[in-house]
Amino acid sequence: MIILTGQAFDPGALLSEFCQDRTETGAIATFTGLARAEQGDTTTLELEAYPGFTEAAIGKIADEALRRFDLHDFHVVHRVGKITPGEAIVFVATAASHRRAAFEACDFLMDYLKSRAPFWKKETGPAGARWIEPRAQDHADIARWETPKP
Amino acid sequence: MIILTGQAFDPGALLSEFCQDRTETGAIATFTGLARAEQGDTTTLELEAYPGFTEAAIGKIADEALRRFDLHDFHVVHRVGKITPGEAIVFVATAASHRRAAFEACDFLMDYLKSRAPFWKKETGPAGARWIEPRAQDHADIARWETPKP
Amino acid sequence: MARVLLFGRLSDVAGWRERDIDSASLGALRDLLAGEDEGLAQALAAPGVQVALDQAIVRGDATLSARSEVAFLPPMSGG
Amino acid sequence: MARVLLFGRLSDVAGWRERDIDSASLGALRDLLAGEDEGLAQALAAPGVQVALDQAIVRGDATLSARSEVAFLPPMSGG
Repeated sequence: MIILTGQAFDPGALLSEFCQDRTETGAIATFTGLARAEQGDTTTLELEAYPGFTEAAIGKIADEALRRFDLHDFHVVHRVGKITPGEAIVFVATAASHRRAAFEACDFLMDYLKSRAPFWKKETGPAGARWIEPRAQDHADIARWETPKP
Repeated sequence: MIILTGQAFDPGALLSEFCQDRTETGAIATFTGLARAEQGDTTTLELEAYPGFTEAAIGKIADEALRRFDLHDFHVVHRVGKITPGEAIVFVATAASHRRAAFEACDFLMDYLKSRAPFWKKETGPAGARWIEPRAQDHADIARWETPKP
Repeated sequence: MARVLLFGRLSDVAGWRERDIDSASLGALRDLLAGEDEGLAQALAAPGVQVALDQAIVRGDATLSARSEVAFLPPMSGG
Repeated sequence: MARVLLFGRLSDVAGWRERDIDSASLGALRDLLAGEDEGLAQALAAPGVQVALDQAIVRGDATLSARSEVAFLPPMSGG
């Protein structure tokens, strides 16, 4: 399930729900991204998505994760709009038989979400507002999953 | 914080609490291990710990994780006693500035908990009861974190 | 009357986010936008800006219908 | 009167989990247990079985006091 929401959400409530009624899932990994205050440098984070397009793009990557890591299930919730420090930006949960697959799939989905998913991000602080582009680290992270060309 | 408990617990409630009041933590990773039914082969899992000794042993590894991955915080909750399929056995949460550290620390703690932590595990099913020893995969997983000897 | 959407910094540059514009093709739409806003034309031509027609990325020109949705997408930053 | 604890399969073999036993050293304690239960003696001597004295792993012999806690630990399985 892939959800974009303009409302603050509780990652714990999502995990509780995700754990329900599983008898063959041995492993659930989650990642929660929180908005950081950067010692006061960031007062507001604003995320823009393209409704429909953004969910479809995430859905393609999630389908790849399902196949690649033999997942039982996944859940992605992403905030859009204005987000204040301490609030959750993104929650990803993955369910698999064993922990390696659950961890790797969660890591894989996050690398995609943080570097290539269709979001546009604006940070506002005492120094004004600026649009953020992916960090070099994000590109390096996602490159780990790509098959080297022969 | 390291807790051993004989009672069923909700991983989501633990995550909700762990996310509270963080303004400089950008990344929270969690792992939840659930008891699997193994298609009816396992009816009960029983975990024995050595109170005091077990928490101290986990605490040493958690201290190593704090230093090694520059963690802000961690939380480990482990069930002991009889556990039925679908119930949570273990919950690990890690908090860091960035996601790579949070993921790696969570993965590292789980590899330790699943292979070397002072627990003794008995599975009971239609075929009777047996004590479980670590799987070869668990040894391989934990070997990933060890510095190769020159 | 294609619906035109601007995302990220593009809508800051243009001062609008969403407009209905009468245009027969993507090329004609770009010319029309360039004619009224030189700053926006430069921003649309910047490296990494993609165009989605009815939510699918397109390269080059394309015919627009009355119900087309055209979105100009700056480099995606991730969440 | 050291307190002796058996974990995992050791307590299944012995039929008890916790006993107070009067013994001056770990060696003397092992001899005493062997004298009363050959099966337990073999299980305690199996590869990977460790001994903790007052919650710290010890190798070889050690003196026991009246308040010592001795735990026999089979290979740890993880959780």
